[in-house]
Parts: sequence; structure tokens; C-alpha cells
Amino acid sequence: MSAPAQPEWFVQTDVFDGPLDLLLYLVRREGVELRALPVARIADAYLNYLDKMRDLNLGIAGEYLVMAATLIWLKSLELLPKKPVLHDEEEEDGEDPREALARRLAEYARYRDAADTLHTRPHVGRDTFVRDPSDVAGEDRPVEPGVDAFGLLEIFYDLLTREDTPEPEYEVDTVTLSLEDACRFVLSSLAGQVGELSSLLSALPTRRERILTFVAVLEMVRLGWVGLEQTEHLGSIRVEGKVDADVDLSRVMGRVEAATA
Amino acid sequence: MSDNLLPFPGNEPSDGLCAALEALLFASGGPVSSRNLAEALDVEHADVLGGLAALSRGYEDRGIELLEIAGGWQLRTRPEHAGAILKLMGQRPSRLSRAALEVLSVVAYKQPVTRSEVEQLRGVDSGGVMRTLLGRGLLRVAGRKAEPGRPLMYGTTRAFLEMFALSDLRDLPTLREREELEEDV
Amino acid sequence: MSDNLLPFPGNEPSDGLCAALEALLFASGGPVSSRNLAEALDVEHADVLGGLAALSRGYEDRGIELLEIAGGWQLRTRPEHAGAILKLMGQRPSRLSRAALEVLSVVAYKQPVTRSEVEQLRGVDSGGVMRTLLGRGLLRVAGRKAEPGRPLMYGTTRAFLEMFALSDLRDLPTLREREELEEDV
Repeated sequence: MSAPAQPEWFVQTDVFDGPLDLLLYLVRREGVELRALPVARIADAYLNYLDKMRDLNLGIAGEYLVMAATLIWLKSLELLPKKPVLHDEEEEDGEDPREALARRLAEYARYRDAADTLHTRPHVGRDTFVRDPSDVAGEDRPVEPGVDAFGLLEIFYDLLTREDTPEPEYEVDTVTLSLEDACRFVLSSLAGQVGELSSLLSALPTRRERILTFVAVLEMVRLGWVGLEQTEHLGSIRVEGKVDADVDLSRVMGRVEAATA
Repeated sequence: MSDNLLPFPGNEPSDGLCAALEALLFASGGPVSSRNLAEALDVEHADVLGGLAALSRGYEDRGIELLEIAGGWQLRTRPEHAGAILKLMGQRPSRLSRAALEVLSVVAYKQPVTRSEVEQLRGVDSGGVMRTLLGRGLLRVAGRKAEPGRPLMYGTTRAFLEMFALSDLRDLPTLREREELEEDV
Repeated sequence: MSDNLLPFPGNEPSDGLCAALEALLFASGGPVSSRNLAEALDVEHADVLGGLAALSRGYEDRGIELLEIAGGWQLRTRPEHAGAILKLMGQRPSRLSRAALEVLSVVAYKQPVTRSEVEQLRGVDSGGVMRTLLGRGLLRVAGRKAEPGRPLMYGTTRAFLEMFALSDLRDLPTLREREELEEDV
């Protein structure tokens, strides 16, 4: 691979933040004035630079190519006889496109230099350090969010995309709850008596366990191990245990697993 | 280090070691051992001890003092200013907790939403946080959901919009806008 | 108070006030407005201003200094101690990329400004950089623009002012000055 031919400039795309940055660098390197930008000369320098990048197999982002096309067009304007073709373009926005580029570059240069000025200012965490505030407890203090609306979105996004949403804290020892466990829970809670389905389910802390237990109740109804009774529309549902908790639960397991698989 | 141990002397150009020690102690916040100070400044440990003593004397009649705590040295405010500090900091708003922000974000984007829907997304019990937010006027009850049990649904309030400088819920940035910001890097 | 310690002007009545101000500023960490200081100390605002000036003078040749930042007053370490502090804390200096500084400049001067306006000016995609700056709390969402698509507008934050030791946005060098410099290019 060939090294850059001209030692005074190195081809480094990553040091440029876009085509305007590169263009400004070239303008300054060539020592030309922005106000009277020699478009042809700058276009050549720019295209030359892109060629070097290509020679080095460096990826060239699309926006650099768009600028290259613009520069080629602007250069062609200089080569063509002035009036006939150009007329429309100039009339449209009332400005020579070359001047427009120079103006755009000048505006970019202002912010670019402002960035340099920012860079030289004392910078917390680099040049100067501050104290964390002392912690003072205070009741009835007004609250502030500490983030803006976008921060709120970030938090929401984090929640949506969290790899594995942690199960609720209290579920630590219930994650492993099986249908067998659920059946045993129901039968031992009832202990052969009658109980309310809602109080049975509300004793369980998570929705997952409640669903599992509800499925277990339905399955045991089918097997005749428990009975269900509802005396009025939307009234409470009573569950009656008809077998002991030490019933052979292997019977239920196969079927329920098959049903929920 | 100069022989003159006056911490911030008038006629000396500066006692550089005392100034440096002060900067280090100020920035670190917590107690720092004299050995660590010596290492950071690349000076003799004995010089650091002398410097700390001088610095400490210099803090007489000042708002802060230098104390040896937990095997290290720490700058602290003098106790007599505690009242004013409490008064100053007591007016300062406290920050919403991460938990509160999480609940707010879920309610803001999914409202109207039930408590169990919030908990599903967060993966933790959120009742306490939601009560606090209701109390602060950032959440409100927005009806009941048409499902068994008819659970309460929650939404955000006008105070919520004000807190986040939004004129309208539609002003919330969207997930798509977030994605668009992420696309190019 | 001994006479040879100069940081707080010798026999002036403001000695106690200086000490109290120092304690408040030390405890608060962030910038505090002179009005809040006056209120916390229950003294006249003018006295606080005098006290702050005296305190500031007292910090010459010290490890810390008193600066006017983001509409308030804040104690900070002097830049010459940055190396030792970073060494003590085992940290690398926090740095912003040139792209980040450019985006910050554009937003600081033109706010509120949309992403596409920033990109138009820089001639390059800026979404990733803007997202990072939002994450660091240096940019904030500042509403939506009243135009088709209602794009988000962005502004700088208080943390931006604090980061660059600016007392307010007007403290930024004016772009006109930059224009004058431009003629020399």
C-alpha cells in the first residue's frame, strides 16, 4: 500500500468531522480567503484528498461524496461560458452557488472556532473540580426531576429493552413454582374444607403464580379433586377440597403440562 | 517546601504545597490518607504532614476546618454554620429517585395504565412509589380498566407536564425519534 | 483571628460573614445565587456581595477559587492542581470529542435548534453525538418546532454552563468576534 506522497499532509478521515471540516482544513492549508474562494483550486484539493483516501482503501462516507459532486459542479460552472446555463441557477435564489458555498463554509468556520474556544475553557473534570453537595435531609422539599423529557424517554427505553426483566423481588423463591406445587398449595390450603377462590389467589404475590394456581384449580376440577360453586352472578367462587394434599400428583402433571406446552 | 509554614501567606508568592493539599482535599470530598496525598503530589510524606498542620492552622476562623477522620484528612464545614447550611439546602429541590422516574416514564408513555402493568414493566413492586407520585401531584387516577377486578388506571398530570417543560403530552419525544438519533454514529 | 492570616481581611466586620459564606459554598457544591446566600444567612444582599468579593480576594494563592458560574457562585479547584487531583482519584481527564464540542457550540449559539438545523450547519450526521450529549445532561429537549413533523428542538443545560465555567450564555464569546477573526484567515 502506498504511503501518502506528500509528507505535509496525512490522510486521516477520522480526524475530519464531515466534508465541511475537511474543506475548511484545505482552505486554511492553501491559505486562500473564504470571501473570494477559488472554487476550482479548492475542488481540486478536495478531490485529490478523496483520491488519497480511496487509494488507502479508507471508507468514504456518503456526505463526502455529495460534497465532491457539488464541487465538481461548481468547478464546471467556472469553466463554462458564463451567461447561458448559469442564468437560471443564479436567478433562483439570487446568489451565485459558489458564494453560497463560501458563505456556508464561513458560517461553519465560526462554529468550528467557537468549539475550539470552548475546548480551551477550564473544563470540569479536566482542569477544575467541584465538590459533591453535602447531603442534607429536608422534609417537604420541592422535587426536581434531574432529567429532561428525553431522559425520561431513555429510562422508558431502558425498561422496554432490559435483557431479562428481573422478576419482582418477592418472587425469588416462587419462580420455580410448578403446577404440582400449585395443586399442592390449593389442596393443603383447603385441607378438605371449602374456601374462597379469590382469597386463595390473593394470598399469592404475583400474577404468574395466580394464573398458575388458577390453571391448577381448573385442572383439579376436571379430575374431580376439587369442586367449584358460584351462587350468584359475579359473586364469589367457592372451592371445595375433595382430596388430601398427599394425593398422587403425578397424575395431574402429565396432562397439565401437555395442556400448557 | 518552604520553611515558612504560614498556609496562605501574604508576602510569599504562595505556599504551593498548602494550596495543592487544599485542592486535593476539596476535590476528593472524603477523607484522604497523608500517604495518598504524598503520592499524588510526589513529595515526601513528612512534608505532607507539615503541610497539613499548616493548612489546619490556617483554617482557624474560617468556614471550613481540616479534621483527621477515619485514618485520613477531610475538609468539613464548621459546626456553627450548620443552621445556615440546612436553611440553604432545605430550600433546594430534591431529586426524584430512579424508581420514581421509571414509574413516571412508564405512565407517561403508556397511559392510561394500571399499577400491575407498571410493575410488569419494571419488574418490582411499585405501589409505594406510585402513592408518593400521586401525593406529589405528578400522577392522577384516570379511570378504571374494563377487566376483572376493574383496576385503577393512572395517567400523568399538568404538574408533570410543567416539571418536564412540556406543553402537551404529544411533546414527549418518541421512541422513533430516539432511534433516529441513534442510527448514525 | 490572628493578624498574619490574610485570606480573610484582617479586622473587618465581614470576617464572620466570609466564614459563613465559605461554609455555605463548600457545603452546597454547586453554584449558589447571592440571593439564596443572603436568605440563608438572613443578611442584606449587598453585604453578601461585599462578602463574596472579600472571600474571592482571599482565595488568591490558594488551592481553590471562587467563580461566578451559571448565575451563582461556586468554589472550584484551581486548574494548576488538575494533574495531582486526577492522580489522586485515579481518573482520566474527562474529554469531549471535537464533534461534541462543535454540536455544543452550534446548539449554544442557535438554541432552540433542531437536529436537522445542526446537521445542515455541520454538513454531517450528528444524531449519535447529540444523543451522547443528551445522556451527559449537556443538551436538553427544548420543545418542538412549529413546522411539519414537529421536530424536537434542543438547547443547552445548566450543566453545560457549569462544565465550561460560564456564568450564563451571554458569557460565550460572541460569534461576531469570530467573524472578525475570520477576516484574518
